[in-house]
Amino acid sequence: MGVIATLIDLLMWPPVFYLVIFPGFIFTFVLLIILIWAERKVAGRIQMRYGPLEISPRLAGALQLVADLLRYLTQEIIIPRRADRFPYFIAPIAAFVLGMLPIVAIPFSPHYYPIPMNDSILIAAALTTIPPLLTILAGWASNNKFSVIGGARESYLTAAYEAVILISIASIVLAYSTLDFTKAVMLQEQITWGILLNPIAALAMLVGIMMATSRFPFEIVEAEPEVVMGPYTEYSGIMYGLCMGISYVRMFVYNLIFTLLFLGGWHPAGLISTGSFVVDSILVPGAIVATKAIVLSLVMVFARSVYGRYRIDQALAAGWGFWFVIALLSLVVSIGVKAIIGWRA
Amino acid sequence: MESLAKPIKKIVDWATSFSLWPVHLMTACCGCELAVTYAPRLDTERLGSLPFTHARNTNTVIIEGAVTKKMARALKVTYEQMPHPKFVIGMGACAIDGGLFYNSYNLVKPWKVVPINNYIPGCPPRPEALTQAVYALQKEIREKELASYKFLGFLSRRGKKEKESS
Amino acid sequence: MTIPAQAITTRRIAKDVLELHVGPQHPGSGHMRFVIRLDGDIMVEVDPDIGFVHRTMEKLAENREWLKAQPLFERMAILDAANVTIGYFLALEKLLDIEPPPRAKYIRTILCEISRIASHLYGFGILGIFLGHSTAYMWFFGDREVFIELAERLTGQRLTYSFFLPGGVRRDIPTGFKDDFEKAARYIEKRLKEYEAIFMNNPVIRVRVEGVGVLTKDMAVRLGVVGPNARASGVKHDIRVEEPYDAYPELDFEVPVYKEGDALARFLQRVDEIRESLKIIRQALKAMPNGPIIHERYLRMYTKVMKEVLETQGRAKIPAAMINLRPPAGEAYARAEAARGEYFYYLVSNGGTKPYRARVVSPSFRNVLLFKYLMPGYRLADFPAIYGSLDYFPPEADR
Amino acid sequence: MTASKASEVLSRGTIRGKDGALVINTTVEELVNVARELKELGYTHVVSITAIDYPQENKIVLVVHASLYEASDDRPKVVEIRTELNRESPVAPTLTGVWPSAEFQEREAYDHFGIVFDGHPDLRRVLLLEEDFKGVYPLRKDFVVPEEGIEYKEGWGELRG
Repeated sequence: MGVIATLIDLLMWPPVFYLVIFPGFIFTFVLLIILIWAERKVAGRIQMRYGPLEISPRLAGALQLVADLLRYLTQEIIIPRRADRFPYFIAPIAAFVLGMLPIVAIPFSPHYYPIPMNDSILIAAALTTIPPLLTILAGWASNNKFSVIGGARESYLTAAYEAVILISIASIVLAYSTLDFTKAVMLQEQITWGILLNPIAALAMLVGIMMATSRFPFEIVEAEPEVVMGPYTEYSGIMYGLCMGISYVRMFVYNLIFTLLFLGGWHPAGLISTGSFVVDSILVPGAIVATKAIVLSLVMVFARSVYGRYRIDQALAAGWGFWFVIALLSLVVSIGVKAIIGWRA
Repeated sequence: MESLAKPIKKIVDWATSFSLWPVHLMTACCGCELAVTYAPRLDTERLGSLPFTHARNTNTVIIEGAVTKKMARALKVTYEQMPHPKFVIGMGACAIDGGLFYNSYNLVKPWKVVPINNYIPGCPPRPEALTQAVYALQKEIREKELASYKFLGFLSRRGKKEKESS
Repeated sequence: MTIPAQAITTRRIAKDVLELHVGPQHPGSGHMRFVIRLDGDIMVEVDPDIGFVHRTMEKLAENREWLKAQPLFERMAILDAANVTIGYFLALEKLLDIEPPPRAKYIRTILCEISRIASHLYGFGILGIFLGHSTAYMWFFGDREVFIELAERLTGQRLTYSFFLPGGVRRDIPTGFKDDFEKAARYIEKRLKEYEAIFMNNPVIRVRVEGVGVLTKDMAVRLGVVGPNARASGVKHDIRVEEPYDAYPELDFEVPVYKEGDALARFLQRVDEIRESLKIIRQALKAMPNGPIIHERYLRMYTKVMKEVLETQGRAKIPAAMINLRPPAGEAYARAEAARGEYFYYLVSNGGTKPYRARVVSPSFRNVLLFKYLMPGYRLADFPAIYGSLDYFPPEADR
Repeated sequence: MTASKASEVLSRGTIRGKDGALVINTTVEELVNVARELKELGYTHVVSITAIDYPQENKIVLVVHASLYEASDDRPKVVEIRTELNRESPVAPTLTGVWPSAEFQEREAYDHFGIVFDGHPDLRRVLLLEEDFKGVYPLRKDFVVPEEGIEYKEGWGELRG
């Protein structure tokens, strides 16, 4: 009895609860399942068909991803003899976990965060740049030509989109003059949403996220007719399931950051007050932030039904030649905005 | 342990049966009808069957008709690359006994290359028939525990029986 | 628009190239294998390795009766079955020295054009999925079913019709077919506009196909390219015009020709061809004469029951003598324009019940050369775009 | 190429009544010359290169069909060049130098009849695998298609499970 109580206490201890349940591991996993299901369903609707259905007709096939996940879980894991075993095995797992890690720095309300820190934007932005390296590692360790090509593509793209994303984050941070998410959101509550303050930075970051998480039309690393599954070609069973999840997890995390920086975070939450601390400062803001990020993710996922995919050189040209310049331009906009806010504040 | 194994096995069979992803291996002309099977009119994706790219991350081979000697090697490699549990559907008369191309010197009977779970007659079979084959395979997996008898095999009665007999 | 250097001019291949084996189990290959040598991201050498679907049709045809070769040859490209087998019957009729009655000719033409439309839609779908546009794939395949259904009403089969007989066809036009076709035609005309919005004018698709895989007219002539691929490069070559068969000489249609020769032109050429095909079928349905659907030489052999079936149900039974056809000794060739290009049949008879030699050259087999000479110089990512735009069907090439 | 020489090539052949093809009978030595002259007449590409096996007469006839694009005049649309080859060791000069479109056609003729095309840049088997058909050329008449019959073993008809 004592052990269970201690365990529950441990789980309810805010940092652990935050990382394991909401919005950490379990919440993200459930979200992943819903997101991929929604992707297939929406694509089906546009493509004059149903999408997954028969598995649970009453729930419109919502259990489909559970079945796929369980199938992956119980499938054999094959490690090719020529593969470099340790990195091959560790890369997708580490990429999945590290892809989720920026959540430690992302607050869901002024009172709900795992670790209080002043430089949370910096840390979150820094942590998001780790998983691509592991993707490249996975491609290299697989010892498969398609994987190597996929890894090489990822390495080219990484440089392009990271520059765009980081500069657009830098420019909005410049406008807020703070590296703390909480303060940034509070500032947005006072003035207006970041997307209105600096729309150019928001646009550049959105495109950067699409590129980073290989959404269409930038699904180049895993372009099927060319490089099979890119870096993940040799993975099987649950290892492949993890690989497939990486981009979705990263998309959700990026969208959380975007929500906090540009979409006002938990902005209208201050209007609701029930008196209960848990509801007012955890549930409602948390739900608002998560909803914004999910809607954004759904929009990104929807692009699959409308676009084809670019060639790698076209994507790189767009990344460096156009969106990088736009991101730099957003710095100028931010300086202007800062001047205006500075006068007002 | 037996009581615990049963629900687990049931879940595994259920999950596998609703997640039969055929690998993209076109062996002959029935590939046209395979493409139609996953297109809007029949949409076999509603059965949870999604045609996917590579042998490593799929679990079903659909043999579309005739298998030539050249293709038989590719078929064998693809099947061996695939992780357990894996299933094979033989589509068309050619996959059964050569079909229209009986006596051809360049054809191999697919069942001499890989074990086949379900056969579909017809030349080419209508896409409805392929959908039905997927459906039949799902039922067979659930009823005969085709997916779970290897996984957790040591817990099950079937695994014990195999041990005793050997 | 810049045209990359083509590999048909000599090009030094670097020693340290990456050799990729694409296929036969690869989402970007059909039933074949490509050995691609990559220098960075540029393909320097492409070696198409075909024969994975070689079902030895020519040899098998030598061992079967004349009529039984039809289902065999049909399997070359079951998505375009009517156009594939019409050439065989044209050659056989030349050997037999008969000509089908006019009504049969019109029915043949109608079926061939329906088959052509369905086949083109199939090709578009494959191009769509190769460019990562799954919606295009689904839409094209969904709309292809309209024409499959139409052919099914006419012949009773989805794909493999086995519809022709020497000197005739097996079924008459069913009642209400004209209205069904009009409905289908209006639907596809409406849909072609929607495709333009989501696929052809989609900026992402546009940059992938525009200026990619440019086949110059010179090169097309040199390599002997046929079909829409040649016509998209400015070669006005269409057997329906040059050696008109069946009802084509009596119908008015145009052969769309594009000058650009890139993947986009090949795609747009086929779209125009669908429109022309609709025009042809409309005309044919209007101008179709009444009369028998089978040559009178065979009509004379009909028993009373067979005649009754023909008159009441419009189904032409196969008389016993037709199974044991004995064309006089000699050779004859015939050409026919299928969806992918020109089919060439060359039949040699020694007066027996089986062909002495049945030679067939399919358009895909002639277009194989394109992989070798068109692809080098482009990026690896252009490989599916070019492959998809060539509308290549491996079973057709391998026979 | 003068017009008189051009018509000389065409006049060597006879028009076949059945299909209107121009048939030119030639020899191995003459083959490339005939092809070159035809090409200069506008027959730009090869439609088919194949062979017919006559084991009784101990010969293989190489049959080349050439054609032209955008035919407008009354020239025959298809020219058939027939060349008799020795059946034991059929060797013919390659036509790839004249018609690049002959490349895969010649590979196929080599694959099916064992005709060696002298000077072909890349003469490999194209449809069949060398491992399976070493020294066997299946479209020759002495290759008899094996009659397989239907395989059946005891108990196959019963339902499993």
